[in-house]
Amino acid sequence: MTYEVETPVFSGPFDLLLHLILQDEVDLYEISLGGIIDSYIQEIQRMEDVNLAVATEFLLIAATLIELKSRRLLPDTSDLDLEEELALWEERDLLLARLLECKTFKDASHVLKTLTLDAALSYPRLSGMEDQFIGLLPDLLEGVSGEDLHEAFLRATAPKPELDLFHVTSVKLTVAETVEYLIEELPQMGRVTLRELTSAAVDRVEVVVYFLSVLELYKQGVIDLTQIATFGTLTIEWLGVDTETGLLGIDAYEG
Amino acid sequence: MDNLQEYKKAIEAVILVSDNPVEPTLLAQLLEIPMTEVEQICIALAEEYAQQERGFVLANVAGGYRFQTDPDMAPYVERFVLEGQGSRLSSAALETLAIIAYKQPISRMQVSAIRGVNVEAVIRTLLQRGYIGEVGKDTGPGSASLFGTTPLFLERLGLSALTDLPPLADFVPDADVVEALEGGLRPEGFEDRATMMTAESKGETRNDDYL
Amino acid sequence: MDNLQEYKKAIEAVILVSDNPVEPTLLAQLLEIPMTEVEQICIALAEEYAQQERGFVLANVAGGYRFQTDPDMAPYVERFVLEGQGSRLSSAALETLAIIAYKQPISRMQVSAIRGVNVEAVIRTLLQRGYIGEVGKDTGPGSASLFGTTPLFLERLGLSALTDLPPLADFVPDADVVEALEGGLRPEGFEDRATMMTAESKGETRNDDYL
Repeated sequence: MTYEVETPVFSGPFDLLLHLILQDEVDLYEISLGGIIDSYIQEIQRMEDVNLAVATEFLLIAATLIELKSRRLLPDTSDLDLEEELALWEERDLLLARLLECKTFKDASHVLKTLTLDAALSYPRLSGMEDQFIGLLPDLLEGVSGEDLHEAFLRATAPKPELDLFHVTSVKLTVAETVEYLIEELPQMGRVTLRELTSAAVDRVEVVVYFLSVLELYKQGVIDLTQIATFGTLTIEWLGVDTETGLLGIDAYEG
Repeated sequence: MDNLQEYKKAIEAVILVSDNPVEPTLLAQLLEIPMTEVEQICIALAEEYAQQERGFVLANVAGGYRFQTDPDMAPYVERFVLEGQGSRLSSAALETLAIIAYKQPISRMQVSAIRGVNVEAVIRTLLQRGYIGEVGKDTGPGSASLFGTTPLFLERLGLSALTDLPPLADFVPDADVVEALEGGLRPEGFEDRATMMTAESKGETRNDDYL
Repeated sequence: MDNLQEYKKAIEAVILVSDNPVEPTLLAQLLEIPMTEVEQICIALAEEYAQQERGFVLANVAGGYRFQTDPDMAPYVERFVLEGQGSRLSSAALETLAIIAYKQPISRMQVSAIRGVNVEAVIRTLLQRGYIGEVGKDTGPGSASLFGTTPLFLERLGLSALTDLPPLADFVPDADVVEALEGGLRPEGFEDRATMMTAESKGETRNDDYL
């Protein structure tokens, strides 16, 4: 069995298609459109909880690919309606153009990343002015509204996007599944730490899925969370489910 | 680069980013050199700046070192403060104020945990301006100060009560829950990620962002 | 003390106390000297620090000057601050950011069209982090929001202005990538014919480029 050590994460249909085509770049003339379609469809199938808009884009491209391939099955291409033929080529060129554009920005983003990483090695002085000058400042809140404050709060508490979870990933584990699993397992475990729960996790996405599930259960009031020291061990304790109402509305997290 | 030059550079860099005067013991620890050497280097640096007629000095205040402006330059700094962008609340300060406004009473540590950075200097500014005040002591060990907003804050924002602030969505865990969760999320090999999982990032915004 | 020395000192002092990059226009206004002179002085100062191997540098970011630590000192500084300023951006966020940076002002829809996915969540995150902002409204029906990058974006990238970004033309895929994509998307019934027709020239290309 082949095990993918590093599962590529595709952030869109072009991303995936680019990968499928370019991974075989060296075998340029060996590329089989059929192979690409197979991998493409496989990839779509692996995405269980993709949202509709994303899935549509993927399927649209898959359809174009299949149409390209279907030409091969026709016994004699010379019989083809010329207009249909041109339409297909047009479609193909459009897809090609979009792939090229996508690739351009993808490469540009690598440079942005490098710039960001380099810049992050320098820390600015932020401690501001000496006390005697602070007193001179005019009203600092001039022009600041409640809305500004609200926005600032959201900004300060915004999830840091490194988790990579807001786009299509190939997470095998979903929050809903993990919640179900935990509801079954936790009553037997009694008190357990998050660390113990995730000891078998293979990647950080999995740990995050567990974390989200624990949070979900906490939100539902079926577990209690305790921690003695700041940054100490987080202990999860099963409180029990009200069997009459059960769990309501576990949010569908889409991986 | 020889060692002495490296130490000089490191000391300058650390003092530059620190919110508070940096104690020589701390620098000695960081560089793994004796404290007397740290002090010699700092004295040498201060002399260099003076000799080169820099606009800043390396001052020894409250038992530590920090950069501050040359007193002769005060007129320029004052003009900058009065006329320049100094009069704007920085986004860092605004975020800190927002956290205090929505989460009060809250300790310095808790604000730090949410912002992921040291908030010492910002809190000092906000205190000095009278936008926030100490409203109590934490019951836990160390009995840290707890901060809250003041009537002046409401006045400046044109609000009659805190409840007039735009409401947050329903589920935002309290700072301590958030902190607990964050801390719990540090399995081995995960440490470096822990900061980005800051607690409140699990709050109401999550549902949207993980779609 | 001559004037130039006084200006140098004043510029150092003002930049030291500011918690945002200080625009040269503001410095020019404070010192009542032309902006070009301000810029000459800043360049000279930056060179002095580099020559003297200081632990700090005078950087030109987001259209202004600020003191920041020498990147080589990062190992020391990192032990000092709670969190690096940049929790990293995901590749999806970076790609979206790249599109916005180069194509601004641009609507959500236009970004979506390029990436082939719904970018709602990514855009919201970038907005929340302050890397992009709404810079206008589309004149078309629906008057969609148009987005552009912010000074904070430049700050995080260590750039002084958008014009410092490498030109997009640098990233246009090479001929071999274009060829690979083209080949990958050839209707297979046609591929045979095409291959037959150009067999010779292809053979050559392969030897050159893909060995």
